[in-house]
Amino acid sequence: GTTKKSVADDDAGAHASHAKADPHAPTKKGLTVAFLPKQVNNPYFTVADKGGEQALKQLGSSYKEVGPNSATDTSGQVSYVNTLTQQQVDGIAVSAQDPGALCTALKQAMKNGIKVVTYDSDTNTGCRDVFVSQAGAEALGRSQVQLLGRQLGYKGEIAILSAAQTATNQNTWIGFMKDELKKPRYKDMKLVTTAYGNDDAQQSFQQTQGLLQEHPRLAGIISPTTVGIKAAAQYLSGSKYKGKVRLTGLGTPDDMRRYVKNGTVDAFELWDPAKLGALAAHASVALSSGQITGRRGETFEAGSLGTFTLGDKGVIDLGAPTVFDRDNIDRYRF
Amino acid sequence: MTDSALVRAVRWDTVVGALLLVLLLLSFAFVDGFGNALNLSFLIGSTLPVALIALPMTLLVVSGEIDLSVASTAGLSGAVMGALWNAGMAIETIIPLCLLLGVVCGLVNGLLVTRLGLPSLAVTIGTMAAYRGIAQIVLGSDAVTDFPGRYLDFAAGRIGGSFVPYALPPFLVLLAVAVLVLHATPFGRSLFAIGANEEAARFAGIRVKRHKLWLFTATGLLASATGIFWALHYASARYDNATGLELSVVAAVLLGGISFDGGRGTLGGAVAGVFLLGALQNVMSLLNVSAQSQIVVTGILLVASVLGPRLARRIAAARTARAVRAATALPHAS
Amino acid sequence: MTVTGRTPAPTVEPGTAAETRLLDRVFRLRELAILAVLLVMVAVTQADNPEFLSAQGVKDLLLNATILVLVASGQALVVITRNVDLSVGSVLGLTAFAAGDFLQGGGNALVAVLLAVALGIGCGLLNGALVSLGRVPALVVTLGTLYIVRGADSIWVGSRQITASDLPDAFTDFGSGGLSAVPYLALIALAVLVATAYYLRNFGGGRELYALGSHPEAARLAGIPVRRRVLAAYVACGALTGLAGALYLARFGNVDSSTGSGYELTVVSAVVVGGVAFTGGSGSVYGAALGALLLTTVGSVLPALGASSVWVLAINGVLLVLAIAVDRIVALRVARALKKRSAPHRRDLRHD
Amino acid sequence: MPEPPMPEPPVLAAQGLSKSFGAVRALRNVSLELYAGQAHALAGENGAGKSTLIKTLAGVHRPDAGSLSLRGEPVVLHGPADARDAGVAVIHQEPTLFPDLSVAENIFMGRQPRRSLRRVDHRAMNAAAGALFARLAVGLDPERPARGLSIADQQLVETAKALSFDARVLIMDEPTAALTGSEVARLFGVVRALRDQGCAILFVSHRLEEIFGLCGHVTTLRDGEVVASEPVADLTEDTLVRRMVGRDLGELYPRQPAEPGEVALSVRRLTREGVFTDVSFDVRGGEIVGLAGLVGAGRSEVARAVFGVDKWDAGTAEVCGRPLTNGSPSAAMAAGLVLVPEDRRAQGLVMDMSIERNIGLTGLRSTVRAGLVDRGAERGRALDWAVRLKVKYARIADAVGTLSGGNQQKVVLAKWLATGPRVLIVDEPTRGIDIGTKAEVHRLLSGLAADGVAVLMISSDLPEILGMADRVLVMHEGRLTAELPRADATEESVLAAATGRAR
Ligand SMILES: Nc1ncnc2c1ncn2[C@@H]1O[C@H](COP(=O)(O)OP(=O)(O)OP(=O)(O)O)[C@@H](O)[C@H]1O
Ligand SMILES: Nc1ncnc2c1ncn2[C@@H]1O[C@H](COP(=O)(O)OP(=O)(O)OP(=O)(O)O)[C@@H](O)[C@H]1O
Ligand SMILES: [Mg+2]
Ligand SMILES: [Mg+2]
Repeated sequence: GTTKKSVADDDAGAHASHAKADPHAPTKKGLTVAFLPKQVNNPYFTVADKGGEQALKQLGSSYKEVGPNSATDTSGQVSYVNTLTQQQVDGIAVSAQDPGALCTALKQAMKNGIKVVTYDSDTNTGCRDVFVSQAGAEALGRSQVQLLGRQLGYKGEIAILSAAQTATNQNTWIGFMKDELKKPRYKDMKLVTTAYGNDDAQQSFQQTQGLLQEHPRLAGIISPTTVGIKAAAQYLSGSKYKGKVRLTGLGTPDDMRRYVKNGTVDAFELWDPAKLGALAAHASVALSSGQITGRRGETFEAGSLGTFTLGDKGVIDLGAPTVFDRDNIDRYRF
Repeated sequence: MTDSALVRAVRWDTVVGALLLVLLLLSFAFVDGFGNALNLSFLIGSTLPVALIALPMTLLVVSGEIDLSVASTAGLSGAVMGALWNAGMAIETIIPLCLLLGVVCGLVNGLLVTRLGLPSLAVTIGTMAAYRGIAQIVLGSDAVTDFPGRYLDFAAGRIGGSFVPYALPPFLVLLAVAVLVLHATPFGRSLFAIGANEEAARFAGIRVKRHKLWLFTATGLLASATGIFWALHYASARYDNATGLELSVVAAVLLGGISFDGGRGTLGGAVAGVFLLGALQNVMSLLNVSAQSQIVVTGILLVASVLGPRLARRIAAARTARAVRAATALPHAS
Repeated sequence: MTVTGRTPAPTVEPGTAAETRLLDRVFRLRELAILAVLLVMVAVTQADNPEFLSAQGVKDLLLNATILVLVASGQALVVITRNVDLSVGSVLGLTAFAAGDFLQGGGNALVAVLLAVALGIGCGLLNGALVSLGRVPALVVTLGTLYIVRGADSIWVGSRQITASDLPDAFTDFGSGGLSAVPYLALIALAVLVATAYYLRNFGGGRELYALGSHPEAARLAGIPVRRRVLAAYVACGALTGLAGALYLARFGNVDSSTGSGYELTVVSAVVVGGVAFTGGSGSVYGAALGALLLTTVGSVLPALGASSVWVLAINGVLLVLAIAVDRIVALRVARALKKRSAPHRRDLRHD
Repeated sequence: MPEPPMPEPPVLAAQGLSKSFGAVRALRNVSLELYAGQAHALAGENGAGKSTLIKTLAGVHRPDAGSLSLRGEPVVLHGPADARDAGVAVIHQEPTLFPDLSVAENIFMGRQPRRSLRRVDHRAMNAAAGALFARLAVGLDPERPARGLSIADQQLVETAKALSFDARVLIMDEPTAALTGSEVARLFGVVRALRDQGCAILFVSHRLEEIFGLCGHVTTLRDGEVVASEPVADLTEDTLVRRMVGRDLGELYPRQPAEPGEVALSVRRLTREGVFTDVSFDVRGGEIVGLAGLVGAGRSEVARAVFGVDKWDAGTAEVCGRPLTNGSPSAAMAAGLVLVPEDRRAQGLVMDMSIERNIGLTGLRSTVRAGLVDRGAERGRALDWAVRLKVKYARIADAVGTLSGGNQQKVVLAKWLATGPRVLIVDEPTRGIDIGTKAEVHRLLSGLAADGVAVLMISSDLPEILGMADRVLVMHEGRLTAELPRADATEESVLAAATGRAR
């Protein structure tokens, strides 16, 4: 059979034959943009979607949020895409649980004139117009390693505690982390294993325990997921490893405040999810207004966020993540 | 005589059928976007996996057993299908192999239950984890999406512009076969006896173990067929495909009036239950009912499904008792 | 017709007392088999990884088991009556959040625990009332309440979450602290477990739970207040789940609207592995607790052995199947050996 | 209405009870009075309403009309517990034990002896149960679980339970149906003692000699109505039968002589460890062989093993020269051997299934057309046999569980007779069947034998064995102890072998 990659490229090629973008087209009002997160009731997505809501309000369009109750209910997410297609919304901003599973439904939606923006977690390239990336995947992956390296003095065994084994964004970041670790500066740092906590507090907890038992000389853990880092921090803070094993990764300031203050965690990072949502909203409206079509080099205005340029394969980068530590954490609430 | 007609009329499977009908009629009339062909095909397509597994599951439950590993079997055959496809095997060879794998999974369950006499609930909770785990080992974090278009179209497409997915007619054939098997063959008769009183069935010369083994095998086969359908329908083969499907199947089958004590229920009821839940979810999404509220509604429906007939029966019984009392009171009034 | 034959020897023959003791041992062996599997597993792991049974390691093992032990004991009570409570996962999530919400608002820790227990009792009452008054299949009803409680919880909680920083330090410290390697939480669980087991064995109410699970119709004829007992079992299960919810909060510190979802399957596995039959009337809470310990230990053993996360799930499942199969084979073997030994007496041992 | 033999009010009285199940009127305006120190019999055909009356007295059923009174005071029973608290102990027709609990716990459930803090005193409980069994002369271990007890043993546990109440009223619904003479004698001894201590007894049996042996007064029901209530002394067996059946009966054991043919069932050195040992016998076509023994002698176990529901450990069994597969009932049935089991509720019937389907279960292969069940043929087969055995039912599609005990037993017989077997093993075939139908069943068995069927009849009813069998095999503690030709089979010789005195 053929390989997955070549098909994805075919799709991208087909996609490139759209109408031309007009950066000066007027911004349409009265649109309906639906946000479809991986999971409703997930605090991270709630903040992101709230950002989208505010942006849409300022743009004079309306917002709605639908989504499955569980982050692994892929068929539920597909059903929601279908429902939104039925309801003829103007744009869908979706964080895909699965890069492939949503494709058929999203293409169906695009065929019906709906603009599709992915945010936070992408689908295959051909199944959406643009992807709003929470910071360049490369920057995110490398910066977490850099962060931990600094805390460890570039020495010792480290491990990664990820979410699901299938999470696209996690895997991309981990790829860049491994690449970063190849640099000579990290020759004394060794990645011993990658564990998966499935974004479940209890499982992440047990995986952390296991990591520490199996690798008694473990010096640091990177957990590029908000659930994972929180569970790991809670375990460390109640164990003898507190303050001895360094932990960093992606977390929200509200979750991590206690652990930063009690010395379990020195520093971690994250983008501002509200901005991510807002940018997705702007991108969606820009698509509907014809200001962009998803091709490399197109630019659009995103209100107070500034001007953004589309990169390769229709990817829009939010910018560098913020590093939180004891000094600045109290300035952030989310 | 009238009371039994009444009691027969309030048999739960007929009630579920009627409810489904009412729901469909009301939705056609009052819910925007429900009645068009696209939505109906979505609805049927997303309900088919549950319906497909519900067929053998109903037979299994009637005979007093249960198989909770179905979703994992589906996931496993999807994963193996993906892995083999990646390895370059022809899809025409892969599909029979995957079906064979399903048969093996079912056989393992069946042998553990019949040869060792273990409770099927316990066994299949175990194999549920085992099969899913094997799927994870086989496919890891890959998501295979590039299956041949012909097959994808079959699983996701519909006949012409109508609402009928290509996969519906084959399902209807299977349904007819299952109905005949359960309700009109000696085999089906035996299942009811086994479920209601296994010992009496043995004394009547029914080969209890062999029957059960057949059922587990058939369940495995159809579960893997579902897994293949799922992977093609969503154009994504991942190890965690169809996670949680077993609970949907169990809920739908229960809603259809199949007693988990064994020995009672009809396939019509089970299938009506499946489509009632499917249609209800579709309608509620179209009406912008949140995922959380949908869950509550599902729960209430389940509780009502058992309380309802009971109340009806009690009322009917009270009424006939009163009638009889009135009849007997007169001649003995002296 | 009145025929008088020579009457057979009355009362208990001398051989039976010893036979009975053996029989008793076999019944207890169900639990012994699990214990053996558990010990072997721990020993192997310890040999491979000396860190496993360090003070921290033991503490972690016990802590991991605590919450499952509590919920599984509650579930065992219900299963013994030939019912089931699938809503435990939802109730756990709800009570944990409620306790956290209360503590977050500056409430007293003890009151928070009581609140969680009370809420659990409320849910137990709901389940018990539906099952016992409506006399409807527990599986359906509690699957329904699983959805209802989870849905209501999600609506109430929304995207809020409780994090450890919202909780009083004393509370979370209690959750991870202990007397050397024995965590406080494990002590609580142990106390509850022993009390429950003693009640089941030695009090009329407890025996009646077994009776009505063994044969509901006979229980009715024997004048056992079936509804009240079933209700009580559900309430106890709810209370234990509520307690577990509070302890979950203390232990993990992080609770949101999806806490505990899918937990029911783990609980049911623990109960089944522990030898509590779903047909009611047999098994013990000790068995359920051992089952819980086994499951959580498997969960800790694999990472400690360095098994890749990819393998964990599969090995977990295979171990589970093996555990029940071995348990069963041992029971059958012993039964057969016993039968042969007691050949001169007719009494047969058949428990399945 | 009976005139009270004593001035004091009846201990338990029912006035004008009526009870209907759907369209079936099980009781119509029934009145009954039980006096202290009196044993009262309740007679009637299968389905006459005896058990329904007893369940109403026991608080299991709520009557549609009528009332109950205790020592002259009107009472309303809200459940079995109320009746128990009022001093009414009941042995129901179908034993209902807790299979997972010990025998002692079964007896004392709900009223265990207590220690401090209201804890159950297990030791005292076992001792008390042991004492009860001693009174009944039963060698049961109080600590063994009730699962696996034979029907007779179950019945005895129920009896011990009822005795443990020290009740003022003892109601017994066919307590002797599965017992052999010696157990019955022992039981009657205990019951007589209770009666003489002032306990009121209500007793149901289809064995007339038991009614005449124990009771002083008899009430006869027919179709839910009281047809007579009179002192036993005024009656002969024939008049009582006429009261119940409404006509005279023919000969009770109509054995038609038949020429024994080839050996149809041959069992050699069959052993199941711990249960029976070294059992060998032949049954010829056209022959009825009785298998006698005390309760627990292992007769049913032999039958179960031959049929294949249990595996045997050693030996062989052949049907018409073809060896049977160990542990395969379906193979046995294919070879033409069927077993009519003794426990109709656990082994014979699927209670929630209709009469028609129950009978149909044994004939699924013969009523098939093009792979599908031929419903017409199935119904025809069921109706045919239901009528031949005089099953009393409202509709053939009714659940079997709604039938009276005796009628259920007839369905069990119908179910296996309908297969047209070559070898028929019947285990307690007439347990709970009324005297009229019993004669019918005997005639039927006799007729089958005349047609060349080999019949092995296990029965605890010794007169039945003696009256029907061409040859009598006797078992004692898992071994065959005697084989008596018809001429030598007497009560004495059979009992001697059954109690191990022979040899
Ligand atoms: N639960 C029930 N539902 C419907 N009908 C019933 C039920 N119980 C009894 N009947 C009917 O009531 C009638 C009387 O039954 P009952 O059991 O009292 O007879 P019986 O005199 O005890 O007979 P037997 O000697 O066979 O035990 C029968 O026709 C029976 O079918
Ligand atoms: N299914 C069973 N499992 C275990 N033990 C059993 C089972 N059935 C019977 N037994 C025991 O085996 C012994 C032999 O019982 P069996 O029923 O064969 O005796 P029987 O001679 O037929 O007497 P009866 O039929 O009059 O009770 C009894 O002690 C009985 O308790
Ligand atoms: Mg009766
Ligand atoms: Mg017997």
